[in-house]
Parts: sequence; C-alpha cells; structure tokens
Amino acid sequence: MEGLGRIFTDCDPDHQRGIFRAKSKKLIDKVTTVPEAVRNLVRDGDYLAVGGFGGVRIPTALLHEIVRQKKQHLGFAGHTSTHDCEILAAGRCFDRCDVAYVIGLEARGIPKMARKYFESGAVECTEWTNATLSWRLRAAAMGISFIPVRSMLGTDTGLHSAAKEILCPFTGQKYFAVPALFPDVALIHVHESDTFGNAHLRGIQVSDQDLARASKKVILSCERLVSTDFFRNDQERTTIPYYLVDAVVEVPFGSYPGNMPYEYYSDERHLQQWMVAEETPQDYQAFLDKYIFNTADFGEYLALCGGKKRMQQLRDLEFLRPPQAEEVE
Amino acid sequence: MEGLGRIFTDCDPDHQRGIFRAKSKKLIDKVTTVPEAVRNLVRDGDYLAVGGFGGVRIPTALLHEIVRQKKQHLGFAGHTSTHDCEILAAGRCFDRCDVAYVIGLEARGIPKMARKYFESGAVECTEWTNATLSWRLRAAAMGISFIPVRSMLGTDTGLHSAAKEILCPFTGQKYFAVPALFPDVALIHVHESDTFGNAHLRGIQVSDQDLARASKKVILSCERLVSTDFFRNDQERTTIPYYLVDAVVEVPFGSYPGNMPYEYYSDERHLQQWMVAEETPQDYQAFLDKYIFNTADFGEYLALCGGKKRMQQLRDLEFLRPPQAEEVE
Amino acid sequence: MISTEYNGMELLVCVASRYLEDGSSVSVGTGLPVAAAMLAQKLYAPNLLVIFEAGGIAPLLPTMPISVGDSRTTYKAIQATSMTEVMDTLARGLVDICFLGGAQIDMYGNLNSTMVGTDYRHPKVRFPGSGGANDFGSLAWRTIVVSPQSVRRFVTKVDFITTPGYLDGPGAREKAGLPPGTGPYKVITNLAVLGYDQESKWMRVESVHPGVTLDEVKSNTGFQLLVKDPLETTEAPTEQELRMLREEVDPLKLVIGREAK
Amino acid sequence: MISTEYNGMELLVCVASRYLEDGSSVSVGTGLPVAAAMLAQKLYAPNLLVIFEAGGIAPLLPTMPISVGDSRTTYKAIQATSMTEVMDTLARGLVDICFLGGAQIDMYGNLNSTMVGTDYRHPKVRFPGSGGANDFGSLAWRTIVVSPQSVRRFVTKVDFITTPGYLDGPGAREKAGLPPGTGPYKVITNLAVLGYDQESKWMRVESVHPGVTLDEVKSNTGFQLLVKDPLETTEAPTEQELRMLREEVDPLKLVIGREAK
Repeated sequence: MEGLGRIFTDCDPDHQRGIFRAKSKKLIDKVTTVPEAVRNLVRDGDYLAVGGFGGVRIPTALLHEIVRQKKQHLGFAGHTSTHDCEILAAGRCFDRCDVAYVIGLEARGIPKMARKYFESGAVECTEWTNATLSWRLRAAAMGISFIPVRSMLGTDTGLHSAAKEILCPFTGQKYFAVPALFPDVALIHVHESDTFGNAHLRGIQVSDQDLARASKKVILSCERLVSTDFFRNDQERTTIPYYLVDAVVEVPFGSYPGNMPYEYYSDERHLQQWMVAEETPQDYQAFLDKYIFNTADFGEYLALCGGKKRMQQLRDLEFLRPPQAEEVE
Repeated sequence: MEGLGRIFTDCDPDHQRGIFRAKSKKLIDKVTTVPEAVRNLVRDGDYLAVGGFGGVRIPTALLHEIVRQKKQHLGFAGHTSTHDCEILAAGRCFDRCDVAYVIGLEARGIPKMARKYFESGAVECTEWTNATLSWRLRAAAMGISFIPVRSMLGTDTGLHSAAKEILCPFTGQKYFAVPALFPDVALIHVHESDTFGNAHLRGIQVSDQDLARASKKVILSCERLVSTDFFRNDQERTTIPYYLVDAVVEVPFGSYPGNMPYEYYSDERHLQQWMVAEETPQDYQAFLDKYIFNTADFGEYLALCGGKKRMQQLRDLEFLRPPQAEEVE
Repeated sequence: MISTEYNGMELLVCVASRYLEDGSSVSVGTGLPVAAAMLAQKLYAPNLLVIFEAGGIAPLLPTMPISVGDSRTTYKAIQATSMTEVMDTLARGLVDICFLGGAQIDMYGNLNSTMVGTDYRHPKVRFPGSGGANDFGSLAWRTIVVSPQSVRRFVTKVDFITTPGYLDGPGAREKAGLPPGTGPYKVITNLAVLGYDQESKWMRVESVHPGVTLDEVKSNTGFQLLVKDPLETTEAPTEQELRMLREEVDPLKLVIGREAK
Repeated sequence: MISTEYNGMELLVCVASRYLEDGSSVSVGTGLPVAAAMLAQKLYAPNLLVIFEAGGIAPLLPTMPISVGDSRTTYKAIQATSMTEVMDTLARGLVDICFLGGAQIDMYGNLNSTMVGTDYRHPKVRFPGSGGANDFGSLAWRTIVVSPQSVRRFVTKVDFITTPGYLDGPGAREKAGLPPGTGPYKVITNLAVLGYDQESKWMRVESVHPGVTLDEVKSNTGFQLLVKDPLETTEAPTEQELRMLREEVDPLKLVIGREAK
C-alpha cells in the first residue's frame, strides 16, 4: 500500500545537512523579543511544529504573535495539538497539516470554528498518528530520510498518509516506511534556558527531544533565563543543547492557559471561554480581537485573564494547595 | 552490497514481543547477589551486551563472576568494549562477537592475550561501527527489525557486516539496513537503583538508554541502593524504569578499575598491571588466578587492589583533589 | 451503608476495572479509563502499571488528569519520559491493554475517529484523527473499547478505519503486517459487554447489563451480532467497588458524575 | 623567553590546531586531537565546539582525558548525552571536522584500523576495528588524519577499508551513498601536511615540515604522491603557540612529552 497523502516537507537529509552545517556553534547571546523572534524566523509558507502536548507546555506567546503578525500559508505538524492548533486555526495561519490529532481539546470537546476551518477545505491534510509523527521526527533527528514503523498498516489512516509499504530485508515483514519530518521552525516552551539556548525541559518530553534536533530553526520560549552554570554544573539538565537553537525569549507563564508541569496548572475557565466563543462567528471575532489582535503583548493577555492573582491560583492548583488567592470572576 | 557477516541474534520483533510481554510489571524486590544474578540469568550460549564505555561505568563485578562461573559460548556486543572485553576474553567466555571496537584499551594500547584470542580464530566476528551498533540497539528498542543507516557504505567494514543495502522509497538514496539487536542479557552498572530496578545513570548514557530497552534480561549493578522516593520525587532521574529490569545487585566501586563519573577515576596502575600480565601466558594465568579465580568476590578483589585507601585515592582523582591518602604501591 | 444503586457511568467503570490484571500494563486516556485503572489498583491489581501516552509512567494520581499529558500524569510518577519512548515501549510489546473510543465501530472492531462521510477531502464531519489510537490499536496486546451503544455508532462498515480492529476478518491483521496476537478484546457499552468470536472475529454479546434485554442490545446495533451461549448478565457493581469508586477514586464525581452517553 | 625549539609532537599539535575554525565543531579522540582543539580554543577558535564520541559535549577540560568517555570529557560540560545522540548529530551534518588515525592509509585516504592480512577470518594482525571511525569518516564534513609517515603505513591499497576516504576515486563516495561534500581533508604527519587533489582525489603533499625534504616524504610513502605547486614549507610553531601549548594546554606533557611516532 502507498499512502495517497502529500508529503509537505523535503525528507532528503542531504538537503538538510548543509542547513545544519551552516548553523553557528558559537556561544552567542540569542535572547530576543517575541515579536522579533517571530518576525525574523517565521516566514510565510514555513512548515511549523510546536512542542509540548497541545494544552501542556505550549509556547502561547509565540503562537499569539504568529496570529498577530498574520503569518500565512504555514504547514503544521498536528501531533496532539489542541489549544496550539486552536490558536493557529483562529489566525487561519496554516493551509496544510500533518494530522495525528487536531481540532479537539481532549476531554474538553471540539471547538466549533477550528473544526469548521478543517471541514471547509482550507486545510490540506495528510493523516498520521502520534507515534508515526514522533518517529518521523526521530528519523529526521537521526539524519535519515525514512524509518520503518508498524502503525497504520491495513487502515484508512495509512491510506491517507504518505507512507509506503516496504519489506524488511531480514525478516520479510511488512512495514510502513514513513518519511523524515524536518520542520522549518520549531517553537518550544521550556522551563529554563540560558542566553545561548541551552535548555532544560522538566517532566515529559513528549517529542521535543527529537523536534529540537529535527528542525532547521528552533525558537525557545522559557519560563526563566538562567546562567550557563545551571547546565555546566549538572550536565544532565541539558535537554536541548545551544547549538540547535536560533532564538530565546523569556516569557514567564508562557504556557498559559496551558499547563506547565511543576509551575502552574491549566486555566480551564479560560479554555472554556475560548470554546464558548467559538460557537458563533461574532463572538469568535470579538474574543480574538480582545485577547489577541488588540493586545500588544503576552503581558497584556495575562492581565486580561486575571493577571498575577489568577496566575497564583493556577500555581496553587498545580501544587495541589488550597487556593491562597481569592477566586476572581 | 550485502554484508558477508553472520547475524548472531534474532532480529524479528514478533519473537521478542512475547518475551517482553511476559516480563512482570510488578513492583517486586529484585535485589540479589552477584553470584546468584549470574547463575540465574546468564546461560551458556547467551548473547551478552555490556553497558558503559569499555573502561568507564562498567559492571566489573558481574564480568568477573561470569569468568569465575566459566560461562561459555557467549555472544558479545563489542561496541567500544575495552576492559570489559579484556575480562571476558580472559575467561574465553565468548565465541562470537559483533565488533565495533574490541581488544584495545584506547590510548592505553592493546593487551596481547586478548588480541591473540581474536586472532586465533576462536571468535567468529561480524564487523560494525560504534554508531551502527548503537542504532541496532535503538531499532530493537523501537520494536522494529531493522533501521536504515548511512555508515559503512562502500567499505570492507560494510562488506564484513551483516547489513544489506536498500533504497529509500522516497528519495532513492542508498542505505544500509542494519538488523535490530536484541541481546539476551544486558549488564549495566549505574549510580543508583531502587530495589525494583528503577535506575539512575549519571553523565553520558553511551548506548545504555537503548540497551536496557532492547535486552530480554537486564542485570543492574549499582553503586548504591536508594529508596523509590528518589525517583518518585524527581521523575527525570529514571534512566531505566523498573519494568525492564530482572535483577539488581549493590556493588560499591563496582566499575573499578574503570572510571565511574562523579564517583571515582579509573585505576590506570591496575589496568597497566593487566596489560603487563598479558605479555606472557604464565604471568597471565597467575594474574587471573590471583585477581579473579582465587578471589571469592568483588570485595576481595578490591582489597587485593589496595582496598579503601586506593578507592579514596581514586575518588580524590575524580574530584581533582590533591591525594588525601598516601600512595600505596 | 453505601447505596448499591448505581448510575451508568459507575457501572462502566466497575466493569472495565475487572479486565485489568495484576502485573500487567495499561495505557489509559483521561476520564473513564483512568478511573477504571485506579479502581483496579485499589481492588484487584495493586501492581497494575499505568502508562500515559504522553510520557507519564506509574504516577500516584492525586486527582483526575484533564489531559493525558498534564501534571497529574507524572505526580510522584516512576518516570516522566517522552511520548516517543511510550510508543517504542508499545511497539516492543510491553503494553498489555489499551482503552480506546471512537465515533464509529464495526463488527470487526475497527474504529473511526477521523471523519464521517465518504470523501476524505470533503468530510461531512471532521474528528480529531488517530492521536495515538491507531498505534495502540495496532501494537497493544488487547484493545478494550468503551462506547455508548447505538445504531449510529455500531455500524456495518465504518466510514474510515482510523484504528484497526480485525480489519476485514480472520487473518487480516497478520496479512496487513500487524504483530500476531494483538487486537480487539472487549467492547463495554452502556448496555452490554461484547467480545469477539475466536474464529470469525465477529463481535458478539457476552453479557447484558442488569435490566437490559438482548433485544435492546440488538436494536442499538447496526449490524448482525453474535451472541454467546449461554448469554450472561453482567455482574452489577459490588458494594465494595462502589464504595471505593465513590470515596477514593472519584470523590469529586468528575467521571461518575457524567452521563454514560 | 620560551624556547622556540620544538619536538615532533609539538609541531603536530600546532599544525593541527590551525585547521580548526571558530564557530565550527570538532569531534576529538584522546591525545593529540584534544590538545589541538584546546590550543585552537585558546588562540584561534574560542567558540570551537568540542564533541566527544561517547557523549561529552563542550567540556571545560581540566586535564587530558584517558578515554573519550571518561569523566574529564564531561567536566563542566554543556551536556552529557549519549553516544547515540552524538552519532545522530553527526548524521545530521553538525560535525564539521573529525580527527582519525589508522594502521594504514592509501592514496585516496581510505583508512585501515581492522586488520593486516588478506583473509578476514585469519588476520595476520587484528586491530580494534572501526569504533566510531567509519561513522565519522562517512558523515563528518572533513576528516583530518594524523599519522606517522612510513611506507608501511602509506600504502597503495589498504588491506581493509575500515573507514572510507575517497574509496576508489572521484565520485565513489557519492556512488556508495555517502553524503555529498564529505570526506578526507588533510593528513598531518611527522614529515608533511598532505591534502587531496580536487579532481583526481589523490593525496598530494601541500607543505613539508621545516628541515624535511620532499624526497624524504616520498621515500616514506608507498605510493605515488602528487605535489602541490608551489610546494610550501609548513609554518613552524610560533612562540605564542608553543607557550600556550606548554604552559596551559599540556603542562604535564601528557601529549607533547610523547614521541611523534
């Protein structure tokens, strides 16, 4: 069987090796602002991949800025992308998507306008699965053009993927060869980064260990900047080494309204407001204007969402403490 | 091109899946003694792989015990195996070997008797490289029978490997398919383990992250047993989760005379004594009798090598401190 | 004394928990499967290894997670690893049971969570897609589906096979290249527990829930069902199960307070 | 004033260090390559990224390592990772230069570190094998070989191609499937610096060391050498290089105290 879907990215490692070679290995200051990072490193038409797990450890500030700067015709890697997908769909930023899980917000339901965006035909889709998208990133991280997998065999998911059946030269078993996925840009939110881009990412890695390696450009947002000694004093902390990274922005609460493990829990109330706003085009536009287009930056967004008080509540929730601050609403 | 070498292990994941399925996921006490672990889990004819990097973080106590129990006809994964290979060669324990790097001790030279063992024809070899052996373990860890790689192409290393040339179905590029490597037994020395086998391995992983996952049986030796809270309180520490592990033995200084990063440096003097002893069959036999066959356990071996005083010196060396204890000789 | 009356969701959780054996591993999503796993750990399977797809391994769940990747899934966990590693572990054969759902299921246990319609490019309704469902349905040893039962959902042929059941019948999984010995195991609905006939791989009713008739099950199924002989009645939730579930597993009624739709 | 007289090893280290560019990455073994990289960092390439095959990334080396995997290779390092990741990084094209050695090298830069003899099953002399050499020689952009020069080592055809140079000539690497643009770069010996003719891929002398004649180089080579026109004389170690090398890089003379065999 050969999948009918389109491969949106070039999987030839020889075309990527030159790009990786050209990346500087110098320890240079890569700290910049959210608008600058997006302006300089995300181009219309780029293929984008987002770290984290949809509503967990997501680079919200960067995603809002992409919408605000009206980036267009992006490709998108939809591996358990939930709120990240919802934001980019709101900006109608992408028109092609490798789908493993999109539109939905897990147990929270399916936002109406995001779904419509996919149903409208505005987005060309190729089907995959969480594992196969992860393994496609791993193939890229390994510098090979494909990797054999045992998912998707016999199914319509496989039929609408871009995988190709091959046989193992040793056992004769059937496999799907899936093409390496080299995104143009990865956006990853981490716990700590130094100014060079050495980064520490606590808790589950999801696919980010490979995503950072597979991507031609990597933009990190971090909860906090730390000194390089943080890494040099404990070399196990370096989840993402600096030489993979192109820009670093410091955004405390940068995963809001998503959960940031060990930092703050998700804001289910605000995510619910999004869901409700997606019910009608009018409410949707007003919501997006208020929270994205008419806010200058992520700080304003946080202020609109309850500011420090709300953030403290989400920290309390994360640490399973009774709320210290009074509930606002 | 198709490699002329033999594949010493079954690469069919369907034959391994049942074995992995049968492994208990119970949190049970797996602590045992070195002799028991070797007696119960290493069978003549098994294919063995050793963690660490030859003279760094090696499970010396387990290796000595294998020699002492005169295990025979083992297969051996020789990926930068140096002193570990030297020990097993001394026992003439293996008769087939996947070679990436064997016999030598890096800059320290090549021990004569170990070399003779390989030159004598007693060991059937298949050639690989450090990367391809690592990737073979990764393929096994991924539950696939092969993985495409770009090493060994065009060389005699490839010709005497068991790799097979294949073409990428997407780019048409040539690759070597290398077969997954599922060792029967892995011996890995770690820094900390709990009684269930959750293990923390500080510093470089070498290939052990995949080796532990690829192997049908895993025996850990550890510098120290710790409580499970060590892992539950910081979930990033778990390099090897318990459900992969079959036995745990506690062996302080267990990597001696190899280096144990963050613990103690290698004993170059003792490694040199080994090298010198390998010069003549008589010295060799006397040396092996003294240090392995006539010692009851690893504690006796350490005592013969200078005991606590020497260990303290090696700790001082590791931490770049001026020697606290007087040099013994 | 605790009330031994129970609602539909309580029944589902209790029934599901009984299929989780001690010393085995289960991958769970949010909601019902987590509750079932927690209940099983407390009653039948203290050593059940609970795996969350995004990377959380064996947490001591303090509350119900909202996402299979959120903080709760690594609370006091044995390990916080990657989704990639979980998928590798699955492929190696270390995941015994997975829980799945879907918008449609057919007589061979194939699942659709991708779309309704016949033209892939123009779906009538678009769903999120496989996520990890295809991976687990392909590579876990046993798949348990939990689903409301209706003719709209239990269809002769799903519009889109997102996740493989027995595909088009005996031998089809093996022919497709899927690992032998894997596949659909049970379907737990609001009406019955269903399994599969060993030879034909057709879905069959194994037990109907207390107060439910076989006719009700059949009339809520869009295809011909086999029926186990003798047909049993699902054991109602026991007092012990209900107490544990209500008092310790889900005191906030996050799962059992919902309707078994 | 430091003595500007130098020994063979000092010359080799100084010459090798000059090929390491700032902002590039180099994978080093123990001994001379480490010393060359450290010297380069102090004089020419403060941002040289030093990679150790076993997993040590950019350490602040306190002393010379004995093994490419020992503690020193991760001392105050940016990262302690796996050999697997280093190899992946190499395959992605992130390693600019690697240093290799071997028992034999031929006119196309092919290296033998596996065996002497013609029958693989019965080697006259067995060496350790590839280790990571084949991987680096296949996938790094530029390979620098450091080797003593003699007719026994510089042979027309190596007994065993452990690590690919240009194989059997122009186009052969590409035909074999190796990534374009990679391959042999320089050979630094006790007598000369050699490179490769762009078209024919034959080894050629580019400079002879001070006090060495071209004839000496030729008579220590088992094949016909090309000669760069004009042939240069290798720049002797400068006072600055020697001071830095002796006082800061290798004060214990672990490398420069050895003979340049």
